[in-house]
Amino acid sequence: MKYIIAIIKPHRLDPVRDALAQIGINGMTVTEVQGYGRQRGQKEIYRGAEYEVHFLPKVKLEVATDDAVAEQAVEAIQQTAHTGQIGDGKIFVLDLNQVVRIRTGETDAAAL
Amino acid sequence: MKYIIAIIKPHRLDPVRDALAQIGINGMTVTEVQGYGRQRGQKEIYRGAEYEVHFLPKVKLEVATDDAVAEQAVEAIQQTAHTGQIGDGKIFVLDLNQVVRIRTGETDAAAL
Amino acid sequence: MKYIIAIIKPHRLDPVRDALAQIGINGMTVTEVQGYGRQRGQKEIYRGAEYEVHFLPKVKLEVATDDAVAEQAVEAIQQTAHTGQIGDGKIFVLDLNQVVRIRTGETDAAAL
Amino acid sequence: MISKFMPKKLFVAAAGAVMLSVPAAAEVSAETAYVFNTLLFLVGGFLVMWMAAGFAMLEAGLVRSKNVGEICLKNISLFGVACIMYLLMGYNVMYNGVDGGYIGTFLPWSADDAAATAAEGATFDANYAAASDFFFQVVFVATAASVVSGTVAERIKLFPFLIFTVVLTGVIYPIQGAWQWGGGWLSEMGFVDFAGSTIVHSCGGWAALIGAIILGPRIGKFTEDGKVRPMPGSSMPLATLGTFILWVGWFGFNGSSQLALGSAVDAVAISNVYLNTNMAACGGLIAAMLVTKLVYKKVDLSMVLNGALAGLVSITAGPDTPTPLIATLIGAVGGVLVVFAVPAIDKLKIDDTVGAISVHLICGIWGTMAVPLTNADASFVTQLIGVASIGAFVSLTSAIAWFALKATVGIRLSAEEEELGSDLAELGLEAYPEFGRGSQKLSF
Amino acid sequence: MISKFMPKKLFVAAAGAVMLSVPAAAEVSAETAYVFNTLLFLVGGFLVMWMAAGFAMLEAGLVRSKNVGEICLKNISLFGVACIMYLLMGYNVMYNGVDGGYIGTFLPWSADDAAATAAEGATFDANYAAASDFFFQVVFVATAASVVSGTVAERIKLFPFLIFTVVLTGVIYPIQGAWQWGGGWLSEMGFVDFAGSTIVHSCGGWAALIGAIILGPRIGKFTEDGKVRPMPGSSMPLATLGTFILWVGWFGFNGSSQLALGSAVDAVAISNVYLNTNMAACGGLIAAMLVTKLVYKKVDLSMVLNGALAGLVSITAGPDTPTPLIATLIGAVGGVLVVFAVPAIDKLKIDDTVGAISVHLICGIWGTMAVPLTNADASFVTQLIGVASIGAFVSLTSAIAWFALKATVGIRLSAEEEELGSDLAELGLEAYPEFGRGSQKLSF
Amino acid sequence: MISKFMPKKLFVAAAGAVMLSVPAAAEVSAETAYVFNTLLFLVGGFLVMWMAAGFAMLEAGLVRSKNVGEICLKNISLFGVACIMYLLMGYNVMYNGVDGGYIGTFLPWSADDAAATAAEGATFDANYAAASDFFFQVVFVATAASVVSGTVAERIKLFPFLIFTVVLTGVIYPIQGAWQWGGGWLSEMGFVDFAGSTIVHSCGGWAALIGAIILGPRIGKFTEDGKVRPMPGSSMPLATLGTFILWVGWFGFNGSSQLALGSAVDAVAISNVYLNTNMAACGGLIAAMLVTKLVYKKVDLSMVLNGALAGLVSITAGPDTPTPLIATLIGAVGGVLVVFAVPAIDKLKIDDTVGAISVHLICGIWGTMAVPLTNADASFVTQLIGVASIGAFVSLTSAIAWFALKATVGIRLSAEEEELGSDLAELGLEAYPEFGRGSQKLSF
Ligand SMILES: Nc1ncnc2c1ncn2[C@@H]1O[C@H](COP(=O)(O)OP(=O)(O)O)[C@@H](O)[C@H]1O
Ligand SMILES: Nc1ncnc2c1ncn2[C@@H]1O[C@H](COP(=O)(O)OP(=O)(O)O)[C@@H](O)[C@H]1O
Ligand SMILES: Nc1ncnc2c1ncn2[C@@H]1O[C@H](COP(=O)(O)OP(=O)(O)O)[C@@H](O)[C@H]1O
Repeated sequence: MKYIIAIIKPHRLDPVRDALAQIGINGMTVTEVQGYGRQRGQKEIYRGAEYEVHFLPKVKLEVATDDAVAEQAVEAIQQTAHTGQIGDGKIFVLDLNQVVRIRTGETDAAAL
Repeated sequence: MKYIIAIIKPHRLDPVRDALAQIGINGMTVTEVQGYGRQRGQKEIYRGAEYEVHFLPKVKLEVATDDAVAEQAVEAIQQTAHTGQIGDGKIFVLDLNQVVRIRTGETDAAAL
Repeated sequence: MKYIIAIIKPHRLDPVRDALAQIGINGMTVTEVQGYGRQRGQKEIYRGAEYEVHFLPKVKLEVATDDAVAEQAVEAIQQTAHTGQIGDGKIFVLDLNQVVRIRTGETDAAAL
Repeated sequence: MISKFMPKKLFVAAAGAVMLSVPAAAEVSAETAYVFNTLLFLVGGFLVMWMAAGFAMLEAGLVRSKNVGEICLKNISLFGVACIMYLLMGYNVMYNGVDGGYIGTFLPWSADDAAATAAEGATFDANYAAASDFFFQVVFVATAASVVSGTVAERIKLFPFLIFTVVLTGVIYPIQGAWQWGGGWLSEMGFVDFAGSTIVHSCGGWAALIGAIILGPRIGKFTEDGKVRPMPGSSMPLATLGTFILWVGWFGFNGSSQLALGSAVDAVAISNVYLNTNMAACGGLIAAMLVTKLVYKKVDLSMVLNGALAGLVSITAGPDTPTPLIATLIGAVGGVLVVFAVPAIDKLKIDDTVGAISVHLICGIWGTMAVPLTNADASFVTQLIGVASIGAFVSLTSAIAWFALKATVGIRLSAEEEELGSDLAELGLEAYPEFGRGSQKLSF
Repeated sequence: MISKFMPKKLFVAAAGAVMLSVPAAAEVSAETAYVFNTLLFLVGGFLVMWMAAGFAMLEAGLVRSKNVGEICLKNISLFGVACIMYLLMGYNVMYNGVDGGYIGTFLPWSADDAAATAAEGATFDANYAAASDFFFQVVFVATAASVVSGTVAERIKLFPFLIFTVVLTGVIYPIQGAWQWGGGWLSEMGFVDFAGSTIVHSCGGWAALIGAIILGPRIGKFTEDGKVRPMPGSSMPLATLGTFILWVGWFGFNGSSQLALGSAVDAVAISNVYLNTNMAACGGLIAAMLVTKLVYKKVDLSMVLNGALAGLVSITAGPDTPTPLIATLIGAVGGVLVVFAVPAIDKLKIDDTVGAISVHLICGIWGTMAVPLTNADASFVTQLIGVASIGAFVSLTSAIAWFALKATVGIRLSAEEEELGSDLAELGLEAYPEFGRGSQKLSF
Repeated sequence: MISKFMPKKLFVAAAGAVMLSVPAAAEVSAETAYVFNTLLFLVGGFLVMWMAAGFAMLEAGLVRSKNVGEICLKNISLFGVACIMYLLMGYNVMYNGVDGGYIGTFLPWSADDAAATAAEGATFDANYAAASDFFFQVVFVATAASVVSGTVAERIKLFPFLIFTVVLTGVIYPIQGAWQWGGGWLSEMGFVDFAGSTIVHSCGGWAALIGAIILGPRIGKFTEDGKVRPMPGSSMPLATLGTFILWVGWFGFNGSSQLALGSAVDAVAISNVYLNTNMAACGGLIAAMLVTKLVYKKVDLSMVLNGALAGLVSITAGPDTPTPLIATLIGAVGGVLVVFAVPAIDKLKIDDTVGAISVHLICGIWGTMAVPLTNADASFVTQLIGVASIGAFVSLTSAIAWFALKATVGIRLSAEEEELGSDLAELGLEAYPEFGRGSQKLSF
């Protein structure tokens, strides 16, 4: 199984969720994060002193999938989160050994 | 070593921490996250318009363990976080290559 | 490739970011987390009742790197986040299968 | 001797007896009345000035956190603009030489207190210090402008909004105000608007309505399939605080609109106004609470707050004539109106961020039309003429102003700026830099 | 001519000289006194009304964020309910025909100002406009009800709470109020309670105490091993703001309870009341600060805020007789009391969310018993009788009301709803939708 | 009969006519004037007391969230300390037997109202109730102390700060106050400071400046390469609310500094003061808005708020003499000054957390020096002597006090405590426990 971690722009979250639903993925976990990369931060000003906020608000998506769907999922995220502008984010895919559904104790594929 | 990621209901955090302590795990990292799954979100209402909040507050637990304890840890989490109601969450287990304790520079088992 | 997860003290974030930049790593994702470990929480008091806040504010850094740089990166983080005091945090290194840059669709090394 | 441990009620009766035994002149002297009247304006003035804080907090609570700083800025700066414009011309356009007509003179205001402060032979016919009157009047202007800021929040550009405020407070508001309070044609016709349901609240409401239409809704407010997507306000306690501030300020707004405190008759009238104002707010909020519970099963706090304000706006045209129970009912009707007006305006795809159109325009009209119910001196027809003529005038002139701004400097933030939030776009700062910005995106 | 650049003190003396040289009547005319008295009630009234905002902010700051919206709603709606009930019956139950007895008449209030507003031969024996008195009295009722809302917060259901408020403000408060301020048996006996340490604050406090006992503590407040688990309030600045608002409002609460401003004697008395009220608050907060520092090594802000309020409640029964230094000490004792009362009440496993029982009940009793220390007209025995009889009456009737509600509609949220928070459960919204809900769960 | 539907302006004229026809004594009676004057102090007093809440909210909004609880605590406790110290000695040091000299007597204050409350032959030369004067004066002291708390926020220890407050309010403020308002040497020389641009605001400002220098900047405020690292305030709406509260309170601050309301002349003067105070605030904020937009391309809300306050401080020395337009300009100059003073003070590596030095000290000086522009009784030289002598005195005595504290108990939090935040370090609690603490660390 795969553990997909995607860093995306916050306003792309809804479309990505829809895109994943269309390929049958109905579970995910989302975290607010701060991203640092090529995209430069916002210039802010406070009481006459300018400063740069280095980190930009991003959303981190974590989705566990079967190996079979993983590729599709990555593609779906890449295409839907894509705006073409700098700072669109990244997708990371890791191997996943085991999954347990807490409610039922089911494991692996059955737990997804 | 294993890297265990568990998504649980917020109010189960304290019991889970206790359960892990009992099997000798005394370190963990916790993040507030938003979960999306079978459990439906809360219906909210604002100024005459109803809407569904799709994401529900969950807590993400990250625990790095020795291979030896990992199974026990997963079981402890599953049993303590379990309420039997939809939305109880999931446990994901990944392989972990290396651990470093920043304070001492110790690595792997010694760093846990 | 490697996926490095580091839990550090919040005020070490800036130096660590600089240190990583010096070895050519210019992307990372940061999350506010709550840590639990040997470092004891803060005693707080409210309306005549004392209590311990078990979790302490930490910052989680996630950095994806080439295998080649990974070791250097871990070392840079360990040395810069280090204060010598309890609660300095930990570094975890996981294997990373795949990376995609959402903006361009580039993958793996090219996407970092 | 007055003993303090006597019960309240009895003690007062006793004190009354003491008073009567004093062989004093029964009347209020002319100079004393002058002081009382001036005091009434000053106390009323600081209370109404305080309403500016109420609007700021209400609106800060009802917008999303990425726009909170800008709405604070708008509310405090519009107050500044309104005061300056009213000084430069507004007051005299409204009060100077209207004489049954349509408009006064475009001149800066200045005080003339010579008669009352003459070293010898001072007379007190002016009844109050000139500046106290100006101070009281000027805070009303700002109220009208505050109404607009709430409706067009989260998408309008700062300086175009302030330019509109210049026009509204320097020209539009004073002209229609002249028709009634300046002694113009409407007042001659017998129109009744005690403290400004129409002249202040509806006036602001019309300008807001036209602004909202020309500006268009916030991005994402209405989905493609025609549904309304709520954008919950960032802080309910601030919205509640704002409502309470407005409520307190309203005692000045309505109470001091009696314009005199120099006699028992005036004191009685003002007391009735205070009580009715209070009861109408109570009626409005309780009605809104019960109706939202019935209709939506849950009680929407933001609506209840609007309900209290609806009650206040509703009673403002005639807080002097009803009994307290009738005042409660007039307020309650306002509270019900607002609960239905908010979704109705949403249906029309008009995006009113804080519900100001429902509260100030709809209830302003209702309040004005309700005056004849308890005031024999008022007639439905005249009230209707007043509402309609002011509505037409303000809508027309506002539309011209909004369109002129749109065609020249532009009135709307770019989509990108709106997405980012007006705080970062126009102020370069965040209202709550440490409280997890961005989280609002997770609500959907 | 009065020159403004003279120093304050001297200038006043000079102005005094000018005044004296005027051959005017020295006394205050009857009608002028009537206006002054009415004004005193109106200013006092809007100040006390403002206290409703203070309670709302204090309680909003001291509950957890998942219950902030509901506590705002409760505070604004209880004000509405209190005003309406007092109009419908409360006022007349309290003041109409008590005559040394126990209860007035169950009739709606209406104004009678005929004597003062008669076109000819007006007399001013009534001393003030009827509605100004009603307005001032009605805001006190709401205060008593506000006390309850804080104690039972975070677990009570909205509508049952409001029904209790109906009973409290329509029946319970007015009846015990009649005993003293209505000229009933307690006042005949010589009980002294200037502005309501017992009649307003303890009354609310008893109702809150009984409510807290019947309702039970919040889930998780007391752990199985008997420890107290603190549930820190969500916003210290809002709690601070609420305290300041209450402090300001208290000048109206106590000051205008002099009930007359129509003479120099009254003006002096009110001034003393203002100063003593202020000093007692200072004493309470400084004492609470020092004691918490000594006992806990740290200064607990929430306790200091309670200390200021404790000082205010403590002086309320007799703000007219002490010197300012004694007033400071009376307040200081209140501040100390509250620091020890809060954990003591916790030990009894009574869950008082905002500390209202400690502040309003305990210090209300202390303040009432402290009156004889500086007021020769008061006796300890009579004060004790007043405290005890009102305590017994309010406790009993509250218990009946709470139990009746519990047995019928139920008063408590389900465990699940309480866990979720009353905002989502009853209002269907969040008070701070963008500020990371759920985080409170991480505090333990 | 007075018909309510007449237009405001005309109606008043009509009422005036009615009034004149009454054959009443034209003058204000001595006792009526006594009541008016007392009332002026009481209303002014509660308004200025309310400013304490304004400072608390402003400062709570402008510090980072980890220090919000402590700044709330400081603001409420310094008020307590100030009132107690002024009672114990401050008032008499300032007003008792100064007689053209430098200092009064170190004695507790007590009221003497015997003449006005005598059962027989009462006289009203005192002009107002003693406690009303004390109450009004005492709230000024607290204002001076509040200025200090904002500047030294986020790094000073709580109790050393309060000890400094003891010295400031018990000794430093009263002595320099005695020079002018107590009838000391400065007043004899003809110095003019109507409501305290120098005596209150600059006094606080100097104490703050010296404190900031001795204390040093917050950790991280100035980077090694000499750049300023901004530390944005945690809540813009609270800062805005605080500004509005201060604005409202300022009507009491300046208006009631007329010290008498017992005649039409006074009523006119107070009205002018109200209006000028309001216009100066408007001028200050609009000027600050325009200048920040020009200089920085964006409008810095925190600067605009400072601009409004700058306007208010600037007009405080002479709100009685300018026309409203000139008052607007005086305020506007203050608003411009503050925009440039804030970064200039940063450049000097003096860390003024909320900008209080720029607002209160710089504009206090400007306002004092601007008096001769509109007041023929004032001279630039005397004004300069006043500013300089008070500056020297307050700076010197403050320096002694700060150094003594530094040498004994220490005034600064340890680096670790500062990093952790003063809330956890000194209060043991968090101001916003549920809103994601720690996030501020991500801003850089
Ligand atoms: N090496 C990395 N490891 C982890 N996260 C990264 C890395 N590089 C970039 N990111 C995340 O991806 C986001 C977008 O990256 P950025 O370089 O700004 O734009 P782009 O991906 O379009 O080139 C960053 O804000 C950061 O959150
Ligand atoms: N495929 C997934 N990947 C990552 N997180 C998931 C996934 N599926 C579910 N989750 C997380 O688990 C939580 C609970 O899942 P849900 O389907 O609601 O209930 P249950 O696990 O009881 O069937 C979700 O809120 C989400 O945070
Ligand atoms: N087994 C673990 N798994 C995940 N995170 C851990 C683990 N142990 C420690 N941590 C994280 O590292 C932080 C520091 O650990 P702690 O034991 O307090 O200090 P130290 O690393 O200096 O011994 C913790 O607050 C927690 O966030």
